[in-house]
Amino acid sequence: MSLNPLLLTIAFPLAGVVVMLLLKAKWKNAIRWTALLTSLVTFGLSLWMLSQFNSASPDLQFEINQAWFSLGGNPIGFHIGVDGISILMVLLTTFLTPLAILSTWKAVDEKVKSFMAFFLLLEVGMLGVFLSLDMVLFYIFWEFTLIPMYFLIGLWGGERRVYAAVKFFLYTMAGSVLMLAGILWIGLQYGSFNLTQLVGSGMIPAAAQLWLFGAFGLAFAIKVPMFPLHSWLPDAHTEAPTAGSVILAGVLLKMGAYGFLRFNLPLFPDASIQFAPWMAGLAVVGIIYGALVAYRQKDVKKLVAYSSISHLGFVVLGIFALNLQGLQGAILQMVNHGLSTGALFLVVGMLYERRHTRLLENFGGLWKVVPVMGTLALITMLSSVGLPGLNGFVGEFTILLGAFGSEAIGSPWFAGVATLGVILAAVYLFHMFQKLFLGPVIHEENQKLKDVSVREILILAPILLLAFWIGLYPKPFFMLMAPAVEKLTTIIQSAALLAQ
Amino acid sequence: MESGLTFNLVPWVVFLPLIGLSINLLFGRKFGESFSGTVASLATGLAFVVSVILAVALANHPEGVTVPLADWITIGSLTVRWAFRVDTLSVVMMLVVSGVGTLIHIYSIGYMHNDVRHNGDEGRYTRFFVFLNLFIAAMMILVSADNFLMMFVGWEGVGLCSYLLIGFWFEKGKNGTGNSEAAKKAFIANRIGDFGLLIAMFLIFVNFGSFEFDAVFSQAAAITADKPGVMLAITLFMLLGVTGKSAQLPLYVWLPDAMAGPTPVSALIHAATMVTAGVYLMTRSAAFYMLVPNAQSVVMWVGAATALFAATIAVAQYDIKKVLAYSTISQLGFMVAAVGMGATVAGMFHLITHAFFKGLLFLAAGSVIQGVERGMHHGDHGTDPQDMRQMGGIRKQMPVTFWVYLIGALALSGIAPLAGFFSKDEILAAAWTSQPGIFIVLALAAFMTAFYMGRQLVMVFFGDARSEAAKGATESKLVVTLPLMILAGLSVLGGLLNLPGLHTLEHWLEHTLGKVEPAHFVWLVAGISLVLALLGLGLGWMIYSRKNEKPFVDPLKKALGPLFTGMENKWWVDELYAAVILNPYKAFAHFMAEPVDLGVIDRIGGGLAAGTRAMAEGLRKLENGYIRTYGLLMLLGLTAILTWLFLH
Amino acid sequence: MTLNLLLFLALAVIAIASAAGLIMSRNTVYSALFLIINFLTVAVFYLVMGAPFIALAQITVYAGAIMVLFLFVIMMLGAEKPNEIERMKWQRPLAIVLSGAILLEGVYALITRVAVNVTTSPATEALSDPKTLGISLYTKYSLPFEITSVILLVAAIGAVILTNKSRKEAGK
Amino acid sequence: MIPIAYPLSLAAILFIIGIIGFLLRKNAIVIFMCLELMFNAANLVFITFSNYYQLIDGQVFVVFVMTVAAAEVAVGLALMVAIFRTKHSIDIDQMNSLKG
Repeated sequence: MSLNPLLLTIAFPLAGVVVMLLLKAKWKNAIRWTALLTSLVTFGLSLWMLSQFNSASPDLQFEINQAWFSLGGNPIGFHIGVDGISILMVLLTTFLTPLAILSTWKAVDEKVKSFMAFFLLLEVGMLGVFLSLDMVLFYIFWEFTLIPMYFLIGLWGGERRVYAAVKFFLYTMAGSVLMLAGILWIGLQYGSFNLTQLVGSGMIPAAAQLWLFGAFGLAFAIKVPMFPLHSWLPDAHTEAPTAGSVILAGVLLKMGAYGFLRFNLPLFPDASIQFAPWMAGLAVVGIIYGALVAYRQKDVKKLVAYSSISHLGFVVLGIFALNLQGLQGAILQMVNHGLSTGALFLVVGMLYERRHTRLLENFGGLWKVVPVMGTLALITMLSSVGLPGLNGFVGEFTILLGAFGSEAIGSPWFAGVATLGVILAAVYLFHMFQKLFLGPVIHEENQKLKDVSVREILILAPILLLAFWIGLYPKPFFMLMAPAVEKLTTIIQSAALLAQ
Repeated sequence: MESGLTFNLVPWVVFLPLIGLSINLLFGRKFGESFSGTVASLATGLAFVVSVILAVALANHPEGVTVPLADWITIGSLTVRWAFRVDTLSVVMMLVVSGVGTLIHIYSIGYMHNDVRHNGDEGRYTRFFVFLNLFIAAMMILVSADNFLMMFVGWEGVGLCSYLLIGFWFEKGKNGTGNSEAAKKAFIANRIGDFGLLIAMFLIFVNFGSFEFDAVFSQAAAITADKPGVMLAITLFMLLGVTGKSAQLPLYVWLPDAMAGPTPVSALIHAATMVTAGVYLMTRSAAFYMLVPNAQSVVMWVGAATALFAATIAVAQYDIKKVLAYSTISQLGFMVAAVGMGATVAGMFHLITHAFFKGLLFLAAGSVIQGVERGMHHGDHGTDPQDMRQMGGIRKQMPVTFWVYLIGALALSGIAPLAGFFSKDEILAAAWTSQPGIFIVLALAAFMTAFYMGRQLVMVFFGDARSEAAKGATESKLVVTLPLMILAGLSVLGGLLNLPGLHTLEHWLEHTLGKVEPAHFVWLVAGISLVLALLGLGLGWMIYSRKNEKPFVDPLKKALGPLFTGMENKWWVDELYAAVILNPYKAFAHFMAEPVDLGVIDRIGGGLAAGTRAMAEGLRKLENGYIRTYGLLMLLGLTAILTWLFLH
Repeated sequence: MTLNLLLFLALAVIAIASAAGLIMSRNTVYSALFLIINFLTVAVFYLVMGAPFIALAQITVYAGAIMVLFLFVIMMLGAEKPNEIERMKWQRPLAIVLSGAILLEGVYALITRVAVNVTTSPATEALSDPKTLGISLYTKYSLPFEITSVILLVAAIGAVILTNKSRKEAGK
Repeated sequence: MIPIAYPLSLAAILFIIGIIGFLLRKNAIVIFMCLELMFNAANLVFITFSNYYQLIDGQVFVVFVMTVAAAEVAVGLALMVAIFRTKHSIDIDQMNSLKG
C-alpha cells in the first residue's frame, strides 16, 4: 500500500505538536522553528497531494474509510477523501498557516509553546473539516476547531479577549448543536452517516430536507457568517491576535461556506432550490449591510471584519446561484477572501506591532514614512476591493454573473443590488487606506516607524503573488474545481427535474 | 512583411510599458531621475512605434484581426480570453494614447524634476513614472481589448492610475487631505459608473452569451427585435459608465478636483486619454446605440447639457487648471453628443484633436505654473501659482509658452484652420442637419468656450503682472517646451485628418464602424461657428483687457451679479451632492453601525445571554446553601413522585 | 397471638415515643439516649421477626459503638445548644405538610396494597441461623461485601485525616 | 403473628419522624441522629420483608446498610469536629457557604 497523501497531510501537524511537547517552554526560537517547519512540510505534503490529484475526475480521491464505531447499527468511520472543491480549501489552509505562524515571530512572546501547539492543532482541525466524508467525523472536527481558536483568542487576544472568545464559542456552538441533531437524524433515519452513500441517493424526502437544510444551514450561516448572525465576528476578529485573525478570516469562515457546498447542496437539493432566493436575499443584505457598517468603524480590525461579512455575502450569493459560474466563482472567492483579507489582517497586525493601536485616527500619511508597506497595503486593499487584474475581481465578477442569470434565484435584482456592494467596497476600503496611509503625518509617533522587514515581505509576498496569479490567470483554479462543481450542479439539476 | 506576424506585435503595446515600470520599480531609485524618465519615455515611445507599425500593417489589411494571448476565465459557457483586437478604431486610440503619452512622458522628465523639489520629496520622482507607465499599460488594455471584460480591466486600471496620480502628493491639498480626498472622490465616482458598466455586461452576457465584440455586435439586431427593453437597459447602464469615466452629468464632479494631480497627469489622463475612454466605449458599441433611438437621444442630451453646463462654470474660475478642467468636461460633452447623434466619426475626430490641443493647453499651463513658481521668492507661501488673478503679462517672460498656449486656445475656440475648428464643426454640422435643439445648445457652449479661453489668455498673458511671482516668472527648459511645440504643430495640422471632402479618418474608421455617412460640410454652420468663436474671443478680450484694480475683481461679477456667483461656485453641485448623497450616506451608515448593529443585532445574542443569566439568577436563589432547604426540596420531589405514582 | 400483638404495640409506642423524644429534646445528650432506646426496641422487632444476628448487631454496633461515638463527640464539642429560632419561614409548615402527605400516602398504600391477614411468620431455623447469612455474604454478595470493607477503610482513614489538626495547620 | 402492615406502618412513622427532625432541627448532631433513625426505619422494612418472603437477602442488605451507616457516622462526625474547630458552632444553618 502506498502512502496516502491525505493521511500524511492531516497527521503531520500532530507530529509537530508531539515534537514541540518535548521542547522546553523557554526555548522559544526552537519552538517557533519547529512550528514553522512543520507547517511548511504540511504545505509541501499538500502540494504533493495536488501533484497526485487527478483534476479531470469529479470523484473523491485518496479515500480512506476505516471503521471506527457504530451508532444505531450504522457504522461511523474515519472516512476522508478529497475532491476538486476541498482540495482548494486544503491548500488554502496549509498555505496560510505557515504565513500566520511567521507573522507571530515577534508578536507572540508569551507562552509560545502553547500558542504554537494550539495553532498546529487548529490546522489539524481545519484540514479534518475539509477532508471528512463521514458526517459524525465532520462534526467532531468542526467542533474541534473551536477549542484551539477559543484559547488563541482568549489567551493571546486584546483587552476584551475573554468576552470575544466566549461569544465566538457560544455562537458557533449554538448553531452546530442543531447540526448534530440533523446528522443523527439522517444517520438513524436513513441508515448511513457516510456522505458518499447519501449524496445523490435521493433517500431524503423533500419534506424532511426543508428542516434539515435549516438545521445544517444555521450552523453554516453562523460560521460564514451571514446577516444577521454575524455579531460574533467583529469581536472575535478584533480581539484575536493577528495570526488568529488571519486564520479566522482566511480559513475558519470558509468552513461555513464549504459546509453549504458539501452538505446542504448535495444532500438537500430540493430544499436548496426552494431556499435559494431567501439565502441570496440574506446574502445581498449582508453585502450591503457589511459594507455600510464597515465604513463607520473607527477600529481598523473591525472595519476589515465587517468587510468580511460583505465579502462572504458574495460567496453565499454565488453558492445559491446554483449554477456553474456562481458556484465556481464562490469557491474561487473563498480562496480570494482568504488571501486578501488574510493579507489585510497581516498589514493591520504589522501596524499594530509598531504602534500598539488600531484606531484609524492614530494613523495617517504613513505611505510617506513606510513606502514599501504602503505599496503592499495598497495592493492588498485593491485585491480586496476587487480591482480587475487582481484576484478579487475574478471571483466577484463570476459570482455576480452567475447570480444575475441564475434560475434558482429567479431575479436579476439580487445580483443588481449586490453589484452596488462593489461601489460600497471602494467607499470603505479607500476610506481606510486614506486614513492609514494618505494625508499628512499628524502624529509625532508615526514619524519614525520602521518599514517592513524582510520577514514581513516574506509573509506578504506569496499572498500578493497568488493574488496576481488568480487575477490574471485563474484558469488552473477553475480547471481544478470544474469537474466536482459540474457533478454538484448535475445533482441539483436532476433534483429540479424530478420536482417538476 | 507578413501582416499576420506584424499584428502579433500588438500585446507589446501593453508589455512595453509594463516592462518599463518593472525596470523602474526595481532599479529606478538606484540610477536616478534621468534613468527613470528615459526608461519610462522609451517604453511609451516604443509602444508608439509598435502602434505605428500596426497602423501601417492595417493600411494593407484594414479588416483587422484578433490576437489571442491566453485564456482568462473559463467556466461552463463563459469563456473570456486575454485577446487583443487590432482594427482601425483601436489602432487610432493606440496612436493617440502612446503618441500624446510619449510627449507627456518627455515633458514630465523636466516638469517632475521641478515638481518633486517644489513639493519636497525627491524620492517620488521614480514613482511618478511607474504610475505613468502603469497608466499607459492599462489604457492600452482598454483600447486594444477584444471583449468587454478585458476592456473593463483597462477601464478600472486607468481609474486606479488616476486615483494614484491625483493623490500623488497625498499629504498636500486643503487641510493636508485635500488631494487624497480628491483621489478618493475620483475613484468612487468612477466606481459608480463602473457599476453601470458591470450591470450592462451582465445583461450582455445573459442575453448574448458572450463578451466578445464580434459575437455580441453581430447579434445586436436580432436581440433588439426580440427584447427592446433589454437593449435600452444595456445602453443606458453603459451610459452610466460613460458619465463616470468621461465626466458627464451627473458624475462629472470628480474631474475638477482631479486637478490636484501633477499637471502632466491632468494633461495625459484627465484631458487627452482616460476621460475619452467613455467616448471610445460608445463608439465601439455604436452598433448598440444605433438600434435604440431612445438611448441615443438620452446620450446626446446628456452630452449637450454637459457641454453647456461645464462651459458656464469654466467662465468664472480663477484657477488656471480648473478652467481647463471644466473646458475638458464641456468638450467631452461635445464628443458624447456627437456619438449620441450617430456621428461617431465626428466624435472620434474631436477626441483626437482634443487630445492634441487640450494636452497642449494643460502642459503649457503647467509650464506657466512652474514659471510662476520659479518667480516666487523663497519662502513665499502667499502666492498660489495656479491662480490667474495673480498672473498677468507672462507673455513677455515666457514667449514660447505663450505662443503654444495661444495656438491651443485658438484651436479649442474653433478658429479656422486649426484642428478644433474642423472637428467641432463636424459635430455642429451633424447637429444642424438632424437635431436643431442640440445645435443651439452646442453652439452656445462653443461661444462660451471661446469666451473663457479669451478671458484666460488675457488674464494670464496680457496686461501687467499682478504679483511679484508673475513678474519674476521665467521660461521653461527645452525638455518641457519641445513637447509643447510638437503638440502645437499637431493642434495646427490635426484638422487634416478629416478634412471636409477628403474624410480620411472616416474612410479609415469605416472598416470598423461601418459606413457612416459623413456630415456634409455646411458653409453656413462653419460660418456661424467661426463667427461665434471670434465673437467669444473678442468679447473676452474686450472685457478683460481693461485696466483692473488690485486685488483683481472679475468685471463680469458686476455685470452678471448672482448669475456669476452661481458660476463661480460651480452651481453648488458639490454642496448639493454632499447634502443629498454624501451626508445621508454617512448618516445612514452610522445608523446601521451603531443603533442597528450594536443596538439591535448585537443585542440578539446578548439578549439571549441576558435571558439565560436572568433565569440562572432566579434558580440561583434556590441554591441558598442551607442543607435543610435542600432536604425540603428533596422531600417535595419525593412527594411529587409518589403522588404521581399513586395517581397512575 | 395477642401476646405478640400486645408486645408489638407496646414496643411500637416506646419506639415512636423515643423517636419523638429524639427530635424534641433540647439537650443533645438526651436525644442520643432516646435514640439508643429506639434502637433497642427495634432490635426486639428484629428478634421477633427471626433475625437474631441483626438484632444483636443492632445492639452492639449501633446502640453500642455508634451511639457511644455520638455521645463522645457531643461531650467533646461541649453539647452545644444552637439557637433553634427558625429563620426560614416556609420551612416548618412546609416540612410538616409534606411529611403528613408522605405519611398519608404510605398509609394509603398499606391499606390498599397490603391485606390485613398477611402476617409475619414465626422464626425459622433457616432464616435465623447466622450461618445462612454468612454463606450468603461470602458467596452471592461477596463483591458488595468486599466493597463495603473498602468503604469502611476509606471512612476510617478519612476520619483520621479530617480531624488531624497538625496537618491542617501545616497546610496553612 | 402480627400483620406485616404493623411493622411497616411503624417504619413509616419512624421515617417521617426522622424527616421532620432532619428538616426542623438546626443542631447538626441531632440531624445526624435523625438520619440514623431513618436508616433504622428502612432496616425495619428490610427485615419485615425478609421475614415475609423468607429470604436471607433482606438481612444481608441490613448488614450493608449498617456498615455504610457506620462509615458515614465516622466521616460525618469527623467533619463535624473539623467544622466545629473553624466555626465554633454546629448550627447547620451556618454551614451555608456553598451556594449559588
